[in-house]
Amino acid sequence: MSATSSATATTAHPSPHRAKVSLAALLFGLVGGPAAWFGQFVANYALASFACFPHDTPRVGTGPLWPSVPTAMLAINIAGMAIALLAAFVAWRLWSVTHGEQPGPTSHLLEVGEGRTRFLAVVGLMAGLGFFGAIAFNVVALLMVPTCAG
Amino acid sequence: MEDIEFERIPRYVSATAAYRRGLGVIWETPPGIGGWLSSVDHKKIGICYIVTAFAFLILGGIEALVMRLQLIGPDRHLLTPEQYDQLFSTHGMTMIFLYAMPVLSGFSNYLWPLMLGSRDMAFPRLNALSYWIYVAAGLFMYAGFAIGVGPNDGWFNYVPYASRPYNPGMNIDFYALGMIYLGISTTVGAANFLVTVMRTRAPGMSVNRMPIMVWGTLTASAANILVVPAVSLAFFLLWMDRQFGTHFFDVSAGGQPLLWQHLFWMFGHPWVYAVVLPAMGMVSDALPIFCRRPLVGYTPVALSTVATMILGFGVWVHHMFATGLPNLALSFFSGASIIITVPSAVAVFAWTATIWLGRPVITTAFLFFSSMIVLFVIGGVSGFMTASVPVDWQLTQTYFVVAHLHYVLIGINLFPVVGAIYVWFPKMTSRLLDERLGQWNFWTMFIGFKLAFLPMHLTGLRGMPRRIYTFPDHMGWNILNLVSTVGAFVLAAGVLLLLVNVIQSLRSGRLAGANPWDGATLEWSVPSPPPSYNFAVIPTVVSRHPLWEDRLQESADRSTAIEGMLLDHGRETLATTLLDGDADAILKMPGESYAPLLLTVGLSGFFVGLLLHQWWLAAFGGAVATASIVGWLWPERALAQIAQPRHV
Amino acid sequence: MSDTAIEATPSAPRPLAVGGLGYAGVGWWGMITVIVTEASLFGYLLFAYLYDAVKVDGEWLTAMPSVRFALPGVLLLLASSLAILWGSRAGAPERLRAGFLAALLCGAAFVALQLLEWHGKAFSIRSDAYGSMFYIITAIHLAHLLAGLLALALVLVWSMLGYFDSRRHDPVIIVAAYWHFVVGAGAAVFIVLYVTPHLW
Amino acid sequence: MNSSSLSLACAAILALTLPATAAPPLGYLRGFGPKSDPVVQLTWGLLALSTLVVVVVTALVVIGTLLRRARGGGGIARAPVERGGSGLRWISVGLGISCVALLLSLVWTMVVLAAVNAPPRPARVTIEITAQQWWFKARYLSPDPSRVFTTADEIHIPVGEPVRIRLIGADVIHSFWVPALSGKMDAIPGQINETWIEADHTGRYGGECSEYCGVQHAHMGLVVVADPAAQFQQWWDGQLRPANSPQSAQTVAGERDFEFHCGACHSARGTAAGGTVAPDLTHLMSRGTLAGGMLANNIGNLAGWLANPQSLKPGTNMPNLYLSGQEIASVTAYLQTLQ
Repeated sequence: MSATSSATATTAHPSPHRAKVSLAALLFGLVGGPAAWFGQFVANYALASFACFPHDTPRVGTGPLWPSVPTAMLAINIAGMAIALLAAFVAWRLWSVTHGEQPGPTSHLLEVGEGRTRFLAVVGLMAGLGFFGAIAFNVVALLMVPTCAG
Repeated sequence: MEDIEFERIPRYVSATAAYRRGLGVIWETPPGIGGWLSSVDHKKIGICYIVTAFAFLILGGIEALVMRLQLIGPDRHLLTPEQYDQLFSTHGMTMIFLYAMPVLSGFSNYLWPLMLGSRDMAFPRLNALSYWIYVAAGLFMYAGFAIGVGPNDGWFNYVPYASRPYNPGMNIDFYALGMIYLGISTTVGAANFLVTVMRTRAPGMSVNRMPIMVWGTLTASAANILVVPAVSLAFFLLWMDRQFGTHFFDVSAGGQPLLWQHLFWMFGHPWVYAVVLPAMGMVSDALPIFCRRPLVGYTPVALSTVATMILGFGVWVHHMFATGLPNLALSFFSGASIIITVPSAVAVFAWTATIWLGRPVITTAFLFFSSMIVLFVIGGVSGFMTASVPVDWQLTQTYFVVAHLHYVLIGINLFPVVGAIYVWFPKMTSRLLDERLGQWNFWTMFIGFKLAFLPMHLTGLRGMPRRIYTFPDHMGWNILNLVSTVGAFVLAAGVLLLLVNVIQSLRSGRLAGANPWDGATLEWSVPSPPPSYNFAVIPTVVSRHPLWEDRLQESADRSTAIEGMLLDHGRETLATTLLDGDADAILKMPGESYAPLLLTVGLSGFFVGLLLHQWWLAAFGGAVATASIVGWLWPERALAQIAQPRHV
Repeated sequence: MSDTAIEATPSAPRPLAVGGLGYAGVGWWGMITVIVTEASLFGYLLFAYLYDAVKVDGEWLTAMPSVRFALPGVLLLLASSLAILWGSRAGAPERLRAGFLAALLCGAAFVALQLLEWHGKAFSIRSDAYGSMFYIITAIHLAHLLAGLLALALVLVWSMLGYFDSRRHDPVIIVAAYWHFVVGAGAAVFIVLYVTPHLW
Repeated sequence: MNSSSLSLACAAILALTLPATAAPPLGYLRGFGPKSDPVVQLTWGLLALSTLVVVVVTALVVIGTLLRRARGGGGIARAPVERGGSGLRWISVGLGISCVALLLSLVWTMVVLAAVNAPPRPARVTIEITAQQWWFKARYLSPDPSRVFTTADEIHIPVGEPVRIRLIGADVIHSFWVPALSGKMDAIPGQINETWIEADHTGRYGGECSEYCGVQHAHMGLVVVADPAAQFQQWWDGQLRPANSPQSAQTVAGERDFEFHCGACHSARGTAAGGTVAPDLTHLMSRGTLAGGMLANNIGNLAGWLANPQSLKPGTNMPNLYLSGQEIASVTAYLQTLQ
């Protein structure tokens, strides 16, 4: 911090490109992945637990309450992955519009992180991809673990 | 006559001694007990929080030592089973609710306005309220223990054992009402942090320029306002079941014991992250100071902080792997609990890279922070093991979990907090802590901690269940328990050394100056201790490291705390916009007020009345509380809340 | 993108609202956090109800809930929300007071309906888990509604004292936000307690 | 001294403290059946992976600190500040490796979960276990009502055969845990949980309640005895017999005292003692322990337990009966006949 500079002097705005992107798109890029993950997670958890243990006795060896439960869970899962990917794609588009917001190589985005709009865009990109991975983790469970105990 | 001022173009000035004097008159808390009881200064409140939390830490530590004496060998009879049960429950309650979160709130309270370039928190009186309620709720929760009816069902208090038929004493009532009461403190504190970070950052501090600790406490606060209602509700329903014969958890009339576990852990697991994320933020902010370079990977670390919390909302059932839920349902939680390792790994690699790519200066604080990385990894991998459902069926409810949670809470809360004391004590008191004693302090704590808790992993793998008041010989646990007990006392000696260092340095420590560590963030730009108004002029921020800009040379602009908006028509600070920190409005800040204390007194009467079934007291307390709220919220001319001019 | 130019902030200082008018202040933002945390509370409450309802072995409902009082109640709440919207849009103090007073009366009528409904129920809070859940959910909502009524009354008093004008009226928008939330929570409670039983 | 040498020192201390020979009775790092074997392998696998991660990160922190530490005096304020390398490769490489390891762990976890989801073949024996403060009641189910019987705290199973366990929580939540055979399953009031166990070696396997359940949570043990099939059948048949009739004068008196003092809670089938809230004692002497696994079943402990259960197990539901010395002797003698 310099003692000589003046606050009224011209300082760069933290997000010169803010007019180029829509806040709604930025928000979707940020929360799309996490929301998709949480939605599919809670929905599938509720389905899996109720279908196999509806009241006070587990359905051991009799399969789920409704035979379509495994398919439904997989469909929810795939929908979640699609939303997360879409969010990542939107964030990537926003990033390509704003990555010139501050000078510097691409790695500056992650390290120096200047330029508020491109910062949020790149965070959205990472969040979308990361939560896509998190949803994909649940596919492993869906494909490998029997729906109810044998 | 005074006209209404709706708008003002703030004066831009260079801070001079005359302005500082004027601001001092405006902001200084009056001396004496009255000033202390009515103070709304975030710095005073922050220090009160930290001191109170440490008092609870010491209480909880003594409880732990007594338990370790009971467990020093097989078949000891130092404690009765009932005493042991109350001790372990009170120990957990103390450390998790009365130490771990409040101590972080204390640091955040103290540091946030200074880091964010503001003159106080967004709601100074709410800040005082959250502290007073914390103290009152802490005393409330301890009152039962003091008269021999402390909580006795562990900190997670499972029903039906917590229900009246199995637990007829007042033990659980103290805990239930105390937790609801404490929840108010946590909630208003969290709301205050949220609005503070959204509205009162320095101009130019866009979201990508906030210190990581701010991200940590922001995330924790967001989590708190979402999950604290779950536990308050659970305890309220339990109290209704116990006192009024309702059937929320009563299986004989359609209730469900597992409902308790769901509500508790929907709160409990996010809470666990809430008590470590701000501390991880402290490491992310302070470790780089000692590595003489900015943190590696700010963006991924900031995201990982938030992502940990989001994933943290989806892991609550991993505390319930053995409750009979279908395996497929469990496996989703297994996946989430395993993948939550990823954001933690981001932080670990970022810290390690910061060490490798920096030039670490080995101070006591650095030792605490760097050892924290190792403790974090150990706590992390043991958590990762419990995330695997079939493995957890064995590990859960054994000493392996005890080891895990102590690595997490001591490793990722206490160690960073002690490191943070070494870093920020000079800011708070103007004096440095002694480094030589500091080294002793660190190694004693580190060795004691390792001795106490590393063997517990093995104790658990050898099958020792947690929460047993004694154990028989020939189980293969004797020597491990002996070592743990010895380690616990060494760890306690380490904490004692910290206290000695604090007391000694308060009197005769070396003077620190404004920036003893050559730190990068705004709090180091003000004198130690900071003046009551924090900043004479509102600083302008153009980067993440305002005090390192000349050396990092990353842009042509420079931050400043020398010239800026003055804001001295009474207590004022600047409101800025959510994302970019553009100047938006001038906020009028309240002065000293007894309303928070009065509200706390009213609420205490209310809760004591409920506890004792003295309905008149509850009604009276509730009325006092309501009246304090109305008085508090009554529009004030000095706060620019009234439209009409005075002469009307 | 070729545009890497750095846009400068206009250096001309602009006037700032003193005391933070409306959404620029902190009060409204604080109310948002209150609403988020209270909405979570209702979320957990309704989760608890649905959890016990689906897990119970046997009949959950003591009797199919009648909408005789609840439907007019929820309609009154919606009407009160509209009254607040109508009243708080205006700078005119008379309209503000008329809107808030109308909302207050609707809210008070809701309280009366709620008490009537409780009075006529064949089961009590101690009958079984359904009874406990029914009474606690409606009671917690009623408590929030009473707090909202107190807030509406305060706004009316402050308005009559002439504290507000077309620019400075923070309590109006803050209390309005809270009231809309209470109405929304009431609608959610209505759907879970009175509508979902018909769906299974 | 640095933290890695310290960790090594700790590890050495641990190694020294562990007698290599004595296997801990409740340890679960060795499995004894198809339910536990895959879990044991997974546990070792994750333990090894975890240890490796800890060693690598510790080494990175310690070596980095030692290699890179600022040398020379002058204090921190004189040390230069510079950004240096971006360090992002640390995060990307580290995350890449972590994700592979995590995915493998997840897949392995799911494989094990699927493997232990159901017994390899249908279970022919089902035991209904009711957990209560602070003992386990075991009811052996059979389609033939005359073959159903109840015992406590010590359950026999046929070796090499899966056995289904139905768990009932009678009062508060408990957990059924026989570490060598299977992980935990809670017994929760209001719901029936099912699990299964199988032992592929004969022997006695220790178990313990592992959910905190009140003052005597520390003393709520059980034993699973895996017998060869024929011996198991013989044991079952034996358990169906009513209690032996007393022969000597002392045991006849003992039976009377037992019926009078103990019969409201305990039963001995074939006598007037028909209580069901406490363990069935029809074949008490076929069991190895007393008082929820707390005491070895011998005449001294039995007499001591009868004399003052509350001093041995404070808070236990068995009250002090204030029996006379003579009564204790006769009841003890009678109980000794319940083979």
